[in-house]
Amino acid sequence: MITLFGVFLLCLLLITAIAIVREQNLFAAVMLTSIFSLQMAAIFFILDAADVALTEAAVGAGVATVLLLGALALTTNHEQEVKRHKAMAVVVAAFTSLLIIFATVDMPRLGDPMAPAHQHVAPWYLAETPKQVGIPNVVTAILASFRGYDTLGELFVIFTAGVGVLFLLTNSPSSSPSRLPSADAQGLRHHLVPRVVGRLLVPFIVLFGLYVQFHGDFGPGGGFQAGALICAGLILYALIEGESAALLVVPRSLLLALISGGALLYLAVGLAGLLRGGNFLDYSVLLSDPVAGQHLGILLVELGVGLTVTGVLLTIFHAFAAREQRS
Amino acid sequence: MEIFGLFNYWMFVILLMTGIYTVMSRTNLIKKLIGMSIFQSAVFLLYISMDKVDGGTAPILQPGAVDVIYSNPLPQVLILTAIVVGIATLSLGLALVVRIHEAYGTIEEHEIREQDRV
Amino acid sequence: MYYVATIGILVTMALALCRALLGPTVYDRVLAVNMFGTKTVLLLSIIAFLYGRPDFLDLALAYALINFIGVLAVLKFVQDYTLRQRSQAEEP
Amino acid sequence: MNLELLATPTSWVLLIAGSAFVLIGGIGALRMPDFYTRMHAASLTDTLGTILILAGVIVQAGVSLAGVKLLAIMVFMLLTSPTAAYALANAARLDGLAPTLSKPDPGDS
Repeated sequence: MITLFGVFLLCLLLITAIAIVREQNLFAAVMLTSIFSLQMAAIFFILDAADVALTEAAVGAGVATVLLLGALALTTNHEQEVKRHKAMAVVVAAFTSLLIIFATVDMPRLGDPMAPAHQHVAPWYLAETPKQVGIPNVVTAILASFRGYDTLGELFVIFTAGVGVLFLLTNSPSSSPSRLPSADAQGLRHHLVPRVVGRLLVPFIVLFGLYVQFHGDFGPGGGFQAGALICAGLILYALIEGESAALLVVPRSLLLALISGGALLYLAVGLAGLLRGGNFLDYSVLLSDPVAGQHLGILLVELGVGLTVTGVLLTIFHAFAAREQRS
Repeated sequence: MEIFGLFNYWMFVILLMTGIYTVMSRTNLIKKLIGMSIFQSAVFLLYISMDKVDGGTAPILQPGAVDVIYSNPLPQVLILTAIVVGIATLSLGLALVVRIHEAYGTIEEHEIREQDRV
Repeated sequence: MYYVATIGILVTMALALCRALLGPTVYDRVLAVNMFGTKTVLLLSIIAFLYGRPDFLDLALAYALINFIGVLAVLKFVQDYTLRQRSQAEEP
Repeated sequence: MNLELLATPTSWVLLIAGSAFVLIGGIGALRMPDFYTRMHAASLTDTLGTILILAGVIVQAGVSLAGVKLLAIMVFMLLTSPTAAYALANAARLDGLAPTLSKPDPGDS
């Protein structure tokens, strides 16, 4: 029965994707994108990936829509109708999809326990996590401990993307200074209902983000989800109280410290392992008890991830919003 | 449910090609970026489809439970990080588009080409 | 019994998607997004129970907390847009 | 004992009533003639449907961590969903989207 629900949601997903492509109004396309993200999260959850669904929820619901709308505000929200290579694109896409569909016939069926993907390292991770790491959430254990190098790399990709956005959007303004009324910078302050509810909810969102951050060893969660959630809470504050008020709460210097501090914390935990005679990112040597060492290492590493993700996403948001007021 | 055994993969293929089609046939740069994120989501779907085990549950160990089948945690780790990296790189792309708009006054690819030719 | 509720929610999702596709204004689409978000929260809470893993309610909680940020962003976007239009109309 | 016997049918009734309201809201959002009436249909039934469905699941969960989480979800939904409706109606009004008023009766000259 649940398989059928999944099939139904996948059909809705495909319809949404095609609608996004056909939509000429970019604002409407962005709205459809956020429906797409909701459907993706539900499908991930049905396919047993609670952690991934939580990440998609945290990123897709708040941050992605806000960033896309910010970019639309700086450019244009209508797409020109251009007839260009359309027929050829259809032919290429159709031909390639037939080719890949032909290839999928050899794939193991959905949920097949004998599929090669489930034979190799996955049983080892599931069996060794309780013994070596001692936390229930295997996803967090692999993310932070077994495949810590991977996550370090991903974190630096995020770091680099944040630095890139800063380089691109915070140069000195080429155009004349603000020709907008100053009321624009005040956000939604004169809308009473969002203001009251928003002010009430911001602490809860940040609190929930902290819960997701530190409960990530036991339930779905971890640094990536928590970073996106906390960032969503702070974006909410910036929306209702205005850009400048939000920058008073979390100033730019603190944001830069968060971005680099998180990445450096991750590196420092790795180097601490080296100094104590283990390998890089080997947490077992951090304390005398290897399992306790793993606990400490995962906690610190996830904290580093959370700090950097919060910092980068929030910096990107501020970069777009500040550009908007200037242009 | 046997007939739906490959359905997820077919949907993955069609979504992937929808993304590619958008990138090829549209000239609007933001639309192209949205197409790329559809493409990316299709890849996420492929990986997450591969982690499912029949009768399994999410790989968060339940204390005291025996004979529980857990789904494969490894694809989830890969995709979890990829989603956040995806939004970071998407915003880098959007920042580039914003700068292009400031320099050329348009985000349509053919108009940018024409301005470059002159 | 959970199945009946799930089917009801899924059908409503399809109806909301129809509204999103039909438009006609962009606000109808935003309305559809909002409806879809509420239905997703309900769906996730019910499926958490169907799976017998109620500890996964965190997901529904996350959506319940942050799903309306998108709509507030829309309000801000429209407000800035109209302000800009107005100031451009006054300039010449 | 008695309470437990009562719990299952109660939660059934709540869940079915909730999904009925949700469904009615969906149909209303599809069939109503203009944006504001559609929003009216969607946002009102959203609130009631959410209360009923989540209450049905809470009855099943009983007094536990899951029950408390569900209660929190319900409270937050009751706060955010009308706020979203407010913001949406405001945005549409700011943009100058006018509600369709009742058409003059053709028999009435």
